[in-house]
Amino acid sequence: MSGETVRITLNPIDTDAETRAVSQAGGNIGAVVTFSGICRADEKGDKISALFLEHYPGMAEQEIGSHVEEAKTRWPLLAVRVVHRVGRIEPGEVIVFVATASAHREAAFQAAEFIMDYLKTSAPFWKRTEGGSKEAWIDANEKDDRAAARWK
Amino acid sequence: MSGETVRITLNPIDTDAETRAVSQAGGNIGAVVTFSGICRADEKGDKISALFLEHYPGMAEQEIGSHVEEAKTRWPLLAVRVVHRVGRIEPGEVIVFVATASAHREAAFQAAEFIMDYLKTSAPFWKRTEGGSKEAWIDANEKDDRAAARWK
Amino acid sequence: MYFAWLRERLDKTEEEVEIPSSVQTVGELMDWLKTRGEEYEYAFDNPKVIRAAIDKTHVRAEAKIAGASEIAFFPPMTGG
Amino acid sequence: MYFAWLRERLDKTEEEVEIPSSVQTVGELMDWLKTRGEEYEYAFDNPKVIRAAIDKTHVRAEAKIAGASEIAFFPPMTGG
Repeated sequence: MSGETVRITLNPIDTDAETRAVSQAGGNIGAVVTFSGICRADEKGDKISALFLEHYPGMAEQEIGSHVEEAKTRWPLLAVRVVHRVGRIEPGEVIVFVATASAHREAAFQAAEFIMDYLKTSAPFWKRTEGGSKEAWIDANEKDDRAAARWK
Repeated sequence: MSGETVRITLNPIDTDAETRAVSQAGGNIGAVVTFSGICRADEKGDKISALFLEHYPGMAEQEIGSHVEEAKTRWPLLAVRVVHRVGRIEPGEVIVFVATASAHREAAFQAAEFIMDYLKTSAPFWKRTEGGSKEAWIDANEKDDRAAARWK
Repeated sequence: MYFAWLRERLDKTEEEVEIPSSVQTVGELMDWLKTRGEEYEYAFDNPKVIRAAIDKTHVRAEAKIAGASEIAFFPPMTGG
Repeated sequence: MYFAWLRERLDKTEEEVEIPSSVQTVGELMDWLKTRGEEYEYAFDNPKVIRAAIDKTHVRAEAKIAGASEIAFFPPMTGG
């Protein structure tokens, strides 16, 4: 497993190993929060067989990296990890994983939510359902935009 | 590993296994949030060799259980798990673990924070540092009380 | 039942006591316990910080103790 | 560069184009691209929903394109 903070991968995410890397990052860690976004079998009422995730290589890593830096200026974080999967993803598999570590729980919870709200709205990734029509791209969601706006 | 939602244990917590149990609980899970509260080597500036956690047997399980039920009425949760360790705990070891699963991330994040704020202030557990004087019980913390009050 | 530093100050986990009929609430019970010796006086020194439970449910100082089979006293909780 | 349904509607991932000097902003570039054929008209049908980046940084429609080496168009992001 890689020691990088931000990673985009075609392979399944090993959330146990990623969580361990953050928990054992050293310092005076008292709180670790993890978030796993999982591919649902159901997208707005339709059964799906898989999702397909596309990203803008280079821009995605850079954008997530600068957002992680922003989180570090807002909260006293001791470790952060973001792993985003791309390509074909089946129901039950992890699409995105975020882990944050801090001395206290408030910072760890808030930073994890801040990073997730950003990933949902501003990181250059696009999802479509497999099997449906070519144009089965999933629409952006107003609720996600509102969630992201609360950090402004 | 046990299938119980709420557990109090003298043994180290296997957070990987607990996370797996929640992630694979079935239903249309799209978000899993975990929180691990870790014993710090440093308690308000003093180095400690271990913490000792005491609880009120029977009351602790019952109180946490009814708080988990309260969380389930507030958010559409698909799985919840709370494991609290008691006895002697060394720096780096997990004291408390909470995992929540829901279709969407807001519910999973909020329910995990709600349960943690409660555990910090209202569940019958008491911590003291080992090695210090008999009276080295850790004081309740105003910040935790304020965090818990926001859900009222 | 006593927990944490209350238990240590009293040097006991639990005890059975005959409570005078004039003692009707949890607060009155704390006042009465304080009259039972030095260690009780020390333990219940600052009753405002002490929490109580009757039959494993949190209660306030005004709560009636009639019918209780188990009353617990403890400091503010510091779990997690 | 084009992503997601923009890429599919245009049936291309990227292209090099000579941009007329009258086209100075990202918004003007979208208008000009629309004149290049049916598939562009379809792809840029609703320019309000289309996001843009210059050299891998998000920009608005008013952003100047002078000096850009890579301009990307894509639908609203739906990561995570």
